[in-house]
Amino acid sequence: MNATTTQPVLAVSGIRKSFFGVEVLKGIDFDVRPGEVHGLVGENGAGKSTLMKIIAGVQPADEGTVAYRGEEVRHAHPRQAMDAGIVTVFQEFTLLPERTVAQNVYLGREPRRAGFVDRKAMIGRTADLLSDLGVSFIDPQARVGSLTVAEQQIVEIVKALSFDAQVISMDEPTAALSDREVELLYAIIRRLTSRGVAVIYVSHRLKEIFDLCDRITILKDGALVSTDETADLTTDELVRRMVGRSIQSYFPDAVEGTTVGEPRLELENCGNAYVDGVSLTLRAGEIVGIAGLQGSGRTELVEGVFGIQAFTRGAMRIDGSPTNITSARSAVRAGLALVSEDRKAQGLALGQSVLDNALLVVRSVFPGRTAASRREVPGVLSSLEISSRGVDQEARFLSGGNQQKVVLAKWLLTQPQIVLFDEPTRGIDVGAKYAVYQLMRELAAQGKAVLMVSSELPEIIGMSDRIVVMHDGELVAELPAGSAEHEILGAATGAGGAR
Amino acid sequence: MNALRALVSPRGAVFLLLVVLLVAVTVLNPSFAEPGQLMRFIQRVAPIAIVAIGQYFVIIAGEFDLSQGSLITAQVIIAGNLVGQDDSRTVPVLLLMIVVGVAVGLVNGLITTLLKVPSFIVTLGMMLALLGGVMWWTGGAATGNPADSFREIGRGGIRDVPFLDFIPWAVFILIAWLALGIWITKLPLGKSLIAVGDNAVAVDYAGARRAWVTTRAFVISSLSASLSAVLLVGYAGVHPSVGRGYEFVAITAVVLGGVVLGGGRGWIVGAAAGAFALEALFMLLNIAGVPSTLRDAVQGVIIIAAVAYSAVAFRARRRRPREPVATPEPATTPEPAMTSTIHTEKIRGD
Amino acid sequence: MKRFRIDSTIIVLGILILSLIVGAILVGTVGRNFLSPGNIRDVLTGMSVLGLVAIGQTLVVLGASLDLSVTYVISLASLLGATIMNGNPANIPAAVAITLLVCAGIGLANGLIVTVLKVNGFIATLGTGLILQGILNTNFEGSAGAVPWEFQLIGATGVGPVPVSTIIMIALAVLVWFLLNRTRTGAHLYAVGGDPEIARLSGVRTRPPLIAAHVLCSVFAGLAGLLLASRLGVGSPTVGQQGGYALLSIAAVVLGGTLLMGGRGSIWGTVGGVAILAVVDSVMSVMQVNPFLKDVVRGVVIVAAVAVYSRRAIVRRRPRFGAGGTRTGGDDAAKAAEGEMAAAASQLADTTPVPEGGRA
Amino acid sequence: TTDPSVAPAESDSPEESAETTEWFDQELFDKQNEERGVEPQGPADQPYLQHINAEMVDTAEFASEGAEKACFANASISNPWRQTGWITMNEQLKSLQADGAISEMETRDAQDSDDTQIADIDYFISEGECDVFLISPNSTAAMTPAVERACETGKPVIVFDRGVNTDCYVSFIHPIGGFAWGIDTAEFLIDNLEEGDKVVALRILPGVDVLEHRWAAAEKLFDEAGIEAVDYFTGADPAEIKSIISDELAKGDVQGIWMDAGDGAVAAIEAFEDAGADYPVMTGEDEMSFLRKWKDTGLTGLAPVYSNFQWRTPLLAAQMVFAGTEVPKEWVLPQKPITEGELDQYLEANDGMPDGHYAKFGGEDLPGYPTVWQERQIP
Ligand SMILES: Nc1ncnc2c1ncn2[C@@H]1O[C@H](COP(=O)(O)OP(=O)(O)OP(=O)(O)O)[C@@H](O)[C@H]1O
Ligand SMILES: Nc1ncnc2c1ncn2[C@@H]1O[C@H](COP(=O)(O)OP(=O)(O)OP(=O)(O)O)[C@@H](O)[C@H]1O
Ligand SMILES: [Mg+2]
Ligand SMILES: [Mg+2]
Repeated sequence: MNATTTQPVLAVSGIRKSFFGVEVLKGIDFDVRPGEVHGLVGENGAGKSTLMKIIAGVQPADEGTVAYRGEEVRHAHPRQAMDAGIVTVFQEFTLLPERTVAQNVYLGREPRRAGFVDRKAMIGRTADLLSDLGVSFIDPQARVGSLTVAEQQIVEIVKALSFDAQVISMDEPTAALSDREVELLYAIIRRLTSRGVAVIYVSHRLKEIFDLCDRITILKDGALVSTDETADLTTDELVRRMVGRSIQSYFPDAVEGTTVGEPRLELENCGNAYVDGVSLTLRAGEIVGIAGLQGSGRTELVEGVFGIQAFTRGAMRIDGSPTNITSARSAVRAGLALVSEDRKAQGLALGQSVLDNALLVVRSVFPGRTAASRREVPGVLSSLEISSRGVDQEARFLSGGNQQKVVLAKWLLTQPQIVLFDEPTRGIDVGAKYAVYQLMRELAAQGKAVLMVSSELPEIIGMSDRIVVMHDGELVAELPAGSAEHEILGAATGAGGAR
Repeated sequence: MNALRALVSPRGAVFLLLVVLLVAVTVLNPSFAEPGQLMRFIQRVAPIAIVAIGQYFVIIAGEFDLSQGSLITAQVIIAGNLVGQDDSRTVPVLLLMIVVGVAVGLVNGLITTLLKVPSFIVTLGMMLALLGGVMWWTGGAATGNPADSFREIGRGGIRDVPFLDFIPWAVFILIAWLALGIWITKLPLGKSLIAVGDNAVAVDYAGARRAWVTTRAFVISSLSASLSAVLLVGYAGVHPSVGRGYEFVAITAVVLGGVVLGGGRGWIVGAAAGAFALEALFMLLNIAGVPSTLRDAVQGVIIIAAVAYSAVAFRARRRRPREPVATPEPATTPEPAMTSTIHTEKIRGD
Repeated sequence: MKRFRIDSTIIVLGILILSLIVGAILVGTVGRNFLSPGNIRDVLTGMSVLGLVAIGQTLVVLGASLDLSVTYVISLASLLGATIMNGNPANIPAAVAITLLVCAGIGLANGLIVTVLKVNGFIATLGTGLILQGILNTNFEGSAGAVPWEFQLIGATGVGPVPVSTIIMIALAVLVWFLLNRTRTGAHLYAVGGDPEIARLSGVRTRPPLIAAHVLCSVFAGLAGLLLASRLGVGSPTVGQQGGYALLSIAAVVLGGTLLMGGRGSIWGTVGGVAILAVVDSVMSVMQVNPFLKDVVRGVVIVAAVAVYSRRAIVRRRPRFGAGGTRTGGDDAAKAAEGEMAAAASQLADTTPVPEGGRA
Repeated sequence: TTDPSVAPAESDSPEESAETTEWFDQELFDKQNEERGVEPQGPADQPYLQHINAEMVDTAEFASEGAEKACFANASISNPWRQTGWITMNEQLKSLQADGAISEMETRDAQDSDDTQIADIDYFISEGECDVFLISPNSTAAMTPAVERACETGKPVIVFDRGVNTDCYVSFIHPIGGFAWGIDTAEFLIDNLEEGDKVVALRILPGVDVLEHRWAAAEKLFDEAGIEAVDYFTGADPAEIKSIISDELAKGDVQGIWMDAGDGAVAAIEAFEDAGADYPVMTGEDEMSFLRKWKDTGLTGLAPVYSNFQWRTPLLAAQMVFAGTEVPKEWVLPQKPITEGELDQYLEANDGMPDGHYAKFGGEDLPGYPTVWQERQIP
């Protein structure tokens, strides 16, 4: 691609931004050219999303300028940026669950005829956009709330595509997508760039960055580290610049002396409205990975175990004795912990302090232990390397990775025996990821049982002692550690073979 | 200096308003500054402050309690009709009032949490049903004021105290109730309530019995209304209009106190201070001789202005750099991190 | 393909039919006919005023706000209308126009306080309500003005047993239905009520729809006030409070299936909610229920009716197993589409870089 | 179709129904002032059958045999005065049913709403099969057209308590009125106070004519006598009353209390006790709570009366109408305040009644006396 020669379509310079007197962007210069995919990487809290929001007109910069097609612009409302042709797929979904797909896609610019919303046109155009992508299983008239997360992510992307954009920013668009859909996204992005659209791409999945991007900009602690042609960077170098040091391995080895012991959790033919016929044994000191496609029911499986959608069939044993888990409360009492998939919706009370969030479970289930746990909080937090301005900081103002660590702290304080991780590293940076992996290893070493759901196959392969594959609500395969990607995928697609 | 800064902060807005109002009252009527008058003022605010404290717990959990006023009326009439002139009934009737208060709170809370009916509607229904029910039972009017021993709680106090002259029991009761309230906010229950108001799903995933947590807030609210009724029986006497509109006064007080409707944010002392500010406002209007017809209008303007001030000030503060005391965000660990395991050094920037 | 979901409007209709049947039986036991013209007129008349207020309230509630000031707007409107008309039919157009303009102004103030000053709708409208009450008390002592006979006809005539006022109310409900479902303002109101931040990120200007909702709510309250003036023949400073319209209209809106948190609801649900309240009231009046007991019944009916569907209203995901599940009930489209998606992906990837069309 | 019963009302000339915002009405003031001094006609022991300056109308056209059905459109029973009256009315009904004069009474209660009451009257007209309409209007002007529609049915219409702006009724029953109340109370306070003394007026709510007339008369007289009077609206809430008096006492001395209804009188007196101030000269109402407190404290007081026994009269009037005997067109009932000298007598007569009961309820000879009132059994 000859992007290098063209003039930038969007250029920001000297952008500064502070929250509560703390500078989170320290004078960023950055530009994108037509037809280019520009990767933006950095640790959690590096300021990527903040930069995107400034470009999108969501938040004003304190200082610095944004130039669009050669002219300085000051977008005070996302609307203005959109009208100009700058469209953003935000890190958080911007869909209304109570509205239909079509209403969401065209929200804010509903097609009109004679002054009234032209519903037929709206539905028709949405259907066209969807079928253009081969996505025939999403009804433009379905309520978004009835779609799965993956389907919602697709709608989110379709919403961005419905614009005639010159610049599309995507803030972790693949966080909720499985490989198949990621490939679709690749194709979409390539078509966009072939039309001369500039794409800004934020992801913690470095493979995607290298697959897709023409240039890569690295942020660290709100400052610009470098902008390079992709060809000039190696993964190791990128990571070194991101975290300020080099990394020997992405996945820590098992802690020495970890032994697999007695079964801690046994499921026998468990099922509810969402999963069925689940038989699974989890042993002390073991990390079991659950792989599967989006919507295969992995989350529902762990939620079943944890009593949120309690199993209505089958038997469950913990440490050999039959246990009936009917609610999250009984699960916690039985020694379970669930690091849930969506930390904002299910994990944190965002307006409360880090301390209060860390104590959330203890207070709810073991109120008598609150005082003792409070004393442990600083230790646990620092062991997780949370970088925040102290325990009184509101959780809302933490970056995604640090929020995830608060969620971990909340569960560690209950001293669980069986820990269920659902997408534990979703949206967190390499450094934080490593800390989470390390934590899992530690837990295993302490004789606890760990169950991990993940959509990232390398993670499944790198961490699991055993791999269980789900498909359409059922366990379809159990594979040994170190199985190859194609084996897992084969089972996950239900085809029984590699793609 | 620091105190001043605290006053103009959004959290302190209510205290600023209170100070301004009390100064205005004192200027217009210097005798208000006498300690005895102040005690009487607190006695007068106590019933409102107590319902506001109860309402606080419901509001931080993201709910409403519109049944407080009717419950007060019902309890006042229960006291009037059942105690009568018989001193010996004081204690049993007090116990009955507690039972009624708990029952109303439980019904409100359980319908809200188990049947998932919005609390606005549940407590609106309770408001209609309670008032209608008690009026139906008594034929609209209580037999009369209860025995003086019962009324002493809200009307009496320690007399001939040096300097202060008179300390109403209501002052002690208010202090005790507020202290109890503050204590509850520090308990797991209080923290859970505020977390429920912030993110109910997260509280569910944390294994809390959310229904029971929220229900207890309604029980606290109903008990507060009942306590307020005990004070009002003494202070004002038995009448079907005692307590009317208290739910709105309480909600207004709580919001004036900086508590956010919808839950998750707010300070109980602010809520109580909101009640003081509101009553000081009424008093100012009385003392300033504002024409009776204009009272409501002045009150409306001040409420909107006060709430708008803290809303706008809060937004402004979010943007403004924090006070210099704030520690800067520590840089992400430069080393050694990656290879080491979990370490336990003390957290920085604490 | 379209997923079936029991619409709350249907449940409201069900409850309404149930209350009609029970009501008719009860009325029958005291030897009266529920469907007699006089009774139908009584029920429909009971619906008209509250219906108008509740239609406006629906808009505000959809936008996740509230309007507690409607009671005072109603009183003010009845007074303004009646005093400006002052018995002279020629003044009717001016009176209606001025009254509705003033109400729109109040709504605008409410809307601005809520959106610009960021005061919660509950407190904001409680405050404006107090201000209006002060204005009413200062400027009006008791009922005032005179409504000419021509204007009284609106409140007193009917097509058969159906009062003109009910027809007007229903016609306006149709208009609001149109507004909500066929205009951008309506769509944006749902969005702002659903989640203002998402609406903003989607490029919606969040203030105008909510301001419009508040303006319309006050205008509808004004219409209710004018209708009351037409029925009373005079304006009255307490006519709004007499009906307890603020809380009752909110109850009717929620009874009609609109979420109090905003973002979901329908105007027909509200009309149904108003009808339920009117039927219950009418039955109790015919039965000569003790007025205190009436309030008890109202309270219980409101809570019970909302309880019928509130548990259902919570968004749930589709089950996979069991009755209606995707595994057992079909909906294999997603699976079938997997191949399609792959095909589309490769097709997209192969597309030669032909710039398609410019910016529209 | 236009409802045939809605015709342009003749009496509906704008000047007449457009009430001015000034409540004081010299003509009415003079009329009521005069009526205060008139010795009422009729049986001395049945004040509810007495009348003042009555102009009788012939009712022969309504004369009929057998028991007839009454339809009662009530404004509300939302305050103790109306509740007491409503109990009395029901007892009166029982006795008339026993006499075979009235077969049944169908009642619709408008719960203080004009709009509801209009609908109630319309319902009675079309569905009620009523032989007589009894109407206690919620408000004067608003109820006028509906009352006229009732008159057009040709059945007798009896209005009581608050009035209407039409005279199509057979009889309009009411005590002398608000101006008389205002004159009685103001004169009493003026007699017992000095010029320059301060009176706090505790009023329930604005905009209700019966109440406004009381204040309009009193305010005028206070003004003329050089008494300083400040007024407050209390909503009858004793807590509010107590706060108001406390603030007034903090500002300076208060020598008199004037009330437009007895509700909350006790709270006002207690506010003086709590502040350690001398009892004021005070006017309340014949509500038992005030009479008892008055007796306990021995303050200088007067209990004006808005004769509660008027709730008996409409049914009795209906009986008379069906019998074809003449009734007063405007039936002005006596309205005599209870003075200090009569206090003990009324306290004794109403021993055992609840605080919200009215001394001059006039039902001593009715079947349920006294339990029904003591237990306040509301149908
Ligand atoms: N609204 C806000 N108020 C206060 N602080 C904020 C706000 N938004 C972001 N921050 C802070 O700004 C910093 C940068 O956050 P940002 O979301 O841009 O990081 P990021 O690079 O996108 O991280 P991640 O990869 O975790 O999404 C963080 O320290 C965060 O705590
Ligand atoms: N029909 C649905 N409506 C709403 N939400 C749904 C629906 N189906 C699934 N979800 C939610 O979407 C998420 C993913 O669903 P599911 O458990 O089926 O997939 P998964 O295999 O766990 O995938 P992942 O966890 O990677 O998203 C879960 O949080 C689930 O609650
Ligand atoms: Mg981010
Ligand atoms: Mg999942």
